[in-house]
Amino acid sequence: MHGGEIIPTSTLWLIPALPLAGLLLAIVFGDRKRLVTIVAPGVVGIAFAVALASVVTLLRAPAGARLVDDVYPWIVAGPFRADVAFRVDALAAVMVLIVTGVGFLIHVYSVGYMAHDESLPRFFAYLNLFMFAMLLLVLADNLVVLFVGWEGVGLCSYLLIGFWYEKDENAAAGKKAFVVNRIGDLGFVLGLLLLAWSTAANGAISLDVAHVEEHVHLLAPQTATAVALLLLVGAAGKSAQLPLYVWLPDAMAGPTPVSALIHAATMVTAGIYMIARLHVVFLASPFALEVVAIVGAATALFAATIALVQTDIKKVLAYSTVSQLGFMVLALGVGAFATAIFHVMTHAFFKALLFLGAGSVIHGMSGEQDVSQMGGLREKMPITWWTFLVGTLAIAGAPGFAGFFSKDEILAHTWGTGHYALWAVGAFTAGLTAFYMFRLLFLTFFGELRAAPEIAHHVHESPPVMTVPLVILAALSIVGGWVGLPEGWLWGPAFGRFLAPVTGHSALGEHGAGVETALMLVATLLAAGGATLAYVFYVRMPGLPYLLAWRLKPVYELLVGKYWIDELYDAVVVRPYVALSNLLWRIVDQMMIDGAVNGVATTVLANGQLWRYVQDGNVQHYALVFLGGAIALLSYYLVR
Amino acid sequence: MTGNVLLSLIVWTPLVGALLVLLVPRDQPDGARRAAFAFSSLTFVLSLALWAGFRADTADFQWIEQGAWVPSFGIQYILGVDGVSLFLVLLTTFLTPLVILFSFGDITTRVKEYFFFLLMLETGMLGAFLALDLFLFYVFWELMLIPMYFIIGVWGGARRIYASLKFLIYTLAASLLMLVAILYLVSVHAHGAAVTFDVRELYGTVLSPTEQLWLFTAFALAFAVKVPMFPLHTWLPDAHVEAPTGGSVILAGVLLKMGTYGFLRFAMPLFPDATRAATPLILALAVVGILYGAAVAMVQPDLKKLVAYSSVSHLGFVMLGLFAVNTIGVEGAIYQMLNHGLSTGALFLLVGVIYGRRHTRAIADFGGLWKPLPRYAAVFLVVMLSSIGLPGLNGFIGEFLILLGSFAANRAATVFASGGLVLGAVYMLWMFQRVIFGPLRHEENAHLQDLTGREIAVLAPVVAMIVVMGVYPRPFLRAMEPSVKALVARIEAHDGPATRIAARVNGQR
Amino acid sequence: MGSVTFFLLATALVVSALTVVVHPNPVKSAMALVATLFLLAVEFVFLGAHMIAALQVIVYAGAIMVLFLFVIMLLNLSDEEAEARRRGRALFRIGAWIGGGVLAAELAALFLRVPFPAPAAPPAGYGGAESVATALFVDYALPFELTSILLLIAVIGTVVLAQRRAS
Amino acid sequence: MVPTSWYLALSAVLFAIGAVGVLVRRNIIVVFMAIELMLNAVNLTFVAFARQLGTIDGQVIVFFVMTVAAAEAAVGLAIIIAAFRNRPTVNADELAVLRW
Repeated sequence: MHGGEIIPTSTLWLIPALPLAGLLLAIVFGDRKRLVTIVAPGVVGIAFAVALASVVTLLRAPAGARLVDDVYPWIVAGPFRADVAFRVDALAAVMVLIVTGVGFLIHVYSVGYMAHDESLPRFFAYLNLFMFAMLLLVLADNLVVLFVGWEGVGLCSYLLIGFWYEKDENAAAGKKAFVVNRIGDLGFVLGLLLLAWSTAANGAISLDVAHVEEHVHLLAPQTATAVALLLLVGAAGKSAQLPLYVWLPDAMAGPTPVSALIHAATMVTAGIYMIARLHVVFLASPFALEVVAIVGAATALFAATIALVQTDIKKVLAYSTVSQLGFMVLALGVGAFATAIFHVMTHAFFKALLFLGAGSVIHGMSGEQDVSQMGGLREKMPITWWTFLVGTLAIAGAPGFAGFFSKDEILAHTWGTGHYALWAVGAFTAGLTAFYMFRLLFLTFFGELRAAPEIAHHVHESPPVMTVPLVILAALSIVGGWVGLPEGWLWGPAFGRFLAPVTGHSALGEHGAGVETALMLVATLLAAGGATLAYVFYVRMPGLPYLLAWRLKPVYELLVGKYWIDELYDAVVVRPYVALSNLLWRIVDQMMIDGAVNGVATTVLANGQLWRYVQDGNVQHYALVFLGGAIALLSYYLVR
Repeated sequence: MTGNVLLSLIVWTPLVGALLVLLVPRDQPDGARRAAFAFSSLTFVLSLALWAGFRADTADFQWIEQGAWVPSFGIQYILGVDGVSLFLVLLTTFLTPLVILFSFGDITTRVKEYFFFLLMLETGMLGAFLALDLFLFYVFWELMLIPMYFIIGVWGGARRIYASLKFLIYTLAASLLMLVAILYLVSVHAHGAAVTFDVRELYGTVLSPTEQLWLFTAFALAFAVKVPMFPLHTWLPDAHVEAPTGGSVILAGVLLKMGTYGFLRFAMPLFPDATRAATPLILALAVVGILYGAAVAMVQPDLKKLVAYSSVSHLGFVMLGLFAVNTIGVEGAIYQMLNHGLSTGALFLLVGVIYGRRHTRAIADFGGLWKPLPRYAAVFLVVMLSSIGLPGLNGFIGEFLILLGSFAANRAATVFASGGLVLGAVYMLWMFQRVIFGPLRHEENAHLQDLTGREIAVLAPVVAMIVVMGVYPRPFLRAMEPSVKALVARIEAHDGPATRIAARVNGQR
Repeated sequence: MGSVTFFLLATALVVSALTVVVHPNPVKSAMALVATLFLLAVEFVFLGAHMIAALQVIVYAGAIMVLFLFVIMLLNLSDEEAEARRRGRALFRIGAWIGGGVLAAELAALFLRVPFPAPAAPPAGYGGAESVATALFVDYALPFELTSILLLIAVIGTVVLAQRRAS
Repeated sequence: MVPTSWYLALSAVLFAIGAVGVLVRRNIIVVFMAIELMLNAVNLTFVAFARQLGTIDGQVIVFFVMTVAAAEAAVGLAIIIAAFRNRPTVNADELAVLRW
């Protein structure tokens, strides 16, 4: 797993540096829109090229090798040392290609989507900053550097969610995202601290990935569990798992390309990546892995149920993202790290596609996001329709599409490691996924357009700068899964083999190919069932959903209210905290402490008032006191 | 030993400037402004020379100047710099010209007196950081109080008299205890030896545990008020709110560091046993300060009060790092002192900017400032992120090292303290949201002027340092490391936790 | 000087000093003070301080007391103690007199306890103009010069204080 | 020969009388005169000690005391005159403007 050949290189720093340069240019030339729209996607494109070149180098090297670029010593204090260093191994290679590739497409798309926004340069500045942070995260050879990217992407998320800051909800959503992420980061930091001290050896404390991998055996079992669970908290914050998922749906307040890039394809997968990167720690604690798996499965199911009834097109996709991230975490929990990354990749393709498609719809609908106002867009927006269909099929797990292979692999591993209950949850969730995605598809593109006439009149297909990325992503959503076929099919799980030097081979168990095929069949049937049900509900018999909602009113309201988790947090955490703060300020600070201080002052003052009568201004009275003093002194000399 | 006078030049140049400023005719305030700026800038240049000539490979004091002052009492004039004080000196000389430049537009009454006090304050602060004679230190320590008292009391806001008196009496009362302790310490040390206030010799004083505890308490009280540690912090919000912008910046940026510096230079190494005995209490107070400051900061309606309480929280982190008593924690603490000086100083400057435009500091009076003030908002954003410790900016390095260091010393304290990371983000972001984001709530704010050239000239160096210190902390950490190691070794007994950890780290496993 | 002479002189001194303090009329007080100063000059002579005795008469009794009298006349002050006495200061006065008595007794007791040896006969010319002048202009030259500054300041101060302000 | 301590005792008595005068008199000019009396009492001790020690230094000090007394009298009386212009009284009680 560790070891392997190290290929020193000095070009990796260019990959994050390029978007950073783009950011600086966007700041300097902020008033020249055209230049920014060329530079910002341009630098990301170049970064993609550099990343591709690095990956090619890696592919030529023997398996298990890694490129390392040690840029400069960053924090050196006593026995602790953290360098700004980058690495490209198989894991980072996959991530860096996803980030730069999908990122580039979304940059291009944004040029069209944001064309009419006066703050376009600011948008691209943020977007480039995000690319910088995300690349730092995936390329980091040191966990402290990884943390820089980790918080950096959180910052960009904050800024981009609140991009249209003039609306209070947006600013509040941004803050919520940052704060919830910070709670996760807190776990992450504590995990890192514990990890750092527990793997200290040979007079050195280090959070270099290689150092951690090498000394992970120093972890006592309980320590490993503690570290792993703390890291899981971090991952739950970033990757929107229970119970820290609440920020992601709100994050949809940002511009749609942001939702696609940050809140679907890249940033939210950082938690998955981090666990995969540190899988050796998790492997040291079977208990923690079990927890990971349960959290993942629970999140997948939980979010999918909420997605069933949402009417905002982006909210549906947001909950679907949470659900899909749950699948990935489930994969991590059953030890299928490569599979999780595989799903990260396919998900990046089809979810970016879906979000961009949704953005295209919103763009065409003059900003309308409510699916109850849409319908029948098939004819008016044909490219969007076809690509959206591809995305829906991919996420629903239609055979041959990208999502089919990755989701299948997750379920197979879950079954294969003996987690039958979790498998059932996963398979059921897959059915739900198909249902709500097709529901979305039907509501948006089938039937009659339900919008107001003036909006309906303006509905149009998006410009090529937006549709070309859609088409490319659609293509990837079809073929992207073919790199990881089940064992025995053609070239088999090439993707897993590529990652194996980093993540290790995950045991599929002894069930063999037959079982996997059977599982695949079950999941596909469930998905088909979900899709069919959606067809019945929303195309054939549109009255049925209302009837059902009326019949199952409590359940329906629970789902529409998103289980009232936000309200719960508000009542249990936010309000008590504000009340406590006020109490501390007004009672403890102002009354008790300052009261004591002022009380001392008042006592002194009162005392002074008393003595003031002695100080009556009559010099002769003072002189008498003086005389008394002299007499006292003399008496002392006399008596002595 | 006394071949150079650089330190004396650095310490006394501002005072010379202060006296010259007084000579400027009253009807030429611009002359006073320029003279003050020139002298503080000269001091900064001199201190850069100090850094350039600083040797990072030794823990000894450098550039030592030593001479008799009051020989009959063994009081000497000793100045010296090491890795601990070097950057605090630089912080002082860096911030003062900026504050003076900012005050060009801020102070319009009694201009030359203001700059006189400001420059005198600089001399006091530099002297306190550089003095190696306890008596000399005490003189400089008190010398700082007077100008600050006048700056708050004369150029302050509505409740300035209350605030300045509170500030003066709080600090004075506590530091008198320290004076008594100094005299006692010197008298104990003088048994069988010549009387001396030279701290380098006093480090070796043999004291009984009880004596140590009493003396440590006296020193710690004086410094804890300055830090300020919970529950001795209530002078700070009042002083900050009433002080003029420049006063707030210096107060937060440098004066508070006096407390933490005093702990590190005097209280801890002079009384190591007592330090270890008091560590649990101090850590507890530090953690309470972190969480309490953050919580109370959140509900402040006044921007300056919010920043003031955030200082309580941040300085709690510094104390946490100091009392970790290991190289990592202490280096982090020193680094955090510098960070806090920069970021909180900048926050006060930023509050001063909008206060100058709108004459209100109430958060409720703002909102949606991004639109009329984009440059202001951008600078504010960076400074705020630095304050909440965003990685890549300076605040992170300090906080991370502090947590890393204190994690080894006291896990429970670290875990609780790290909650401050979240709470810190909460109050800062909420404030930012209410001030900068959202719709323009008040018509008056629609036509505010964005940062002027002079304001940019003040803020740009601070922002630049915030970034540089976040990206490349190496020169700073390298220069302070030997001194920190020496101090830690002095404080730490042979069987203390840091040594245990070191043994484990160097262990064979 | 014999003890009898001393006691006579001393009695006269005490009586005249008391007169200074108790006489309600300031002019009479001043005259009593002049008498006291003269008597002190006599004591100085007995103690061999001829030069100082002369100065005492010329500077003190002559110059300074004239100044006092001059001011009293200038302000045309009359007897006002009677009026002041009415305002219940009796307790204070009693306290002050008792205090003064105790002070005198204690000081005298302290001094009388010391067994001074009989002083040696003074050298020739002791206390004469020459010996005082030598001491003053040689050993104490600097303090002497400093007194001139003191006097200068006093002169300036007096002029500034006493001048009529143009109002 | 009269012992030196007798002179000292006499000066003590004179000094105490002067002190009482400072305390009890309200006429500020008389207070001044009482102060002069105290100064002279001290002068007597100086001269007596000078005789006892057989040195001249004590007498020189007396000279200086006289100078100071002269200066003090001049300035003090000037102050009285200045104060009298503002408030026509020499009653020490009524000049009590130094209280806060």
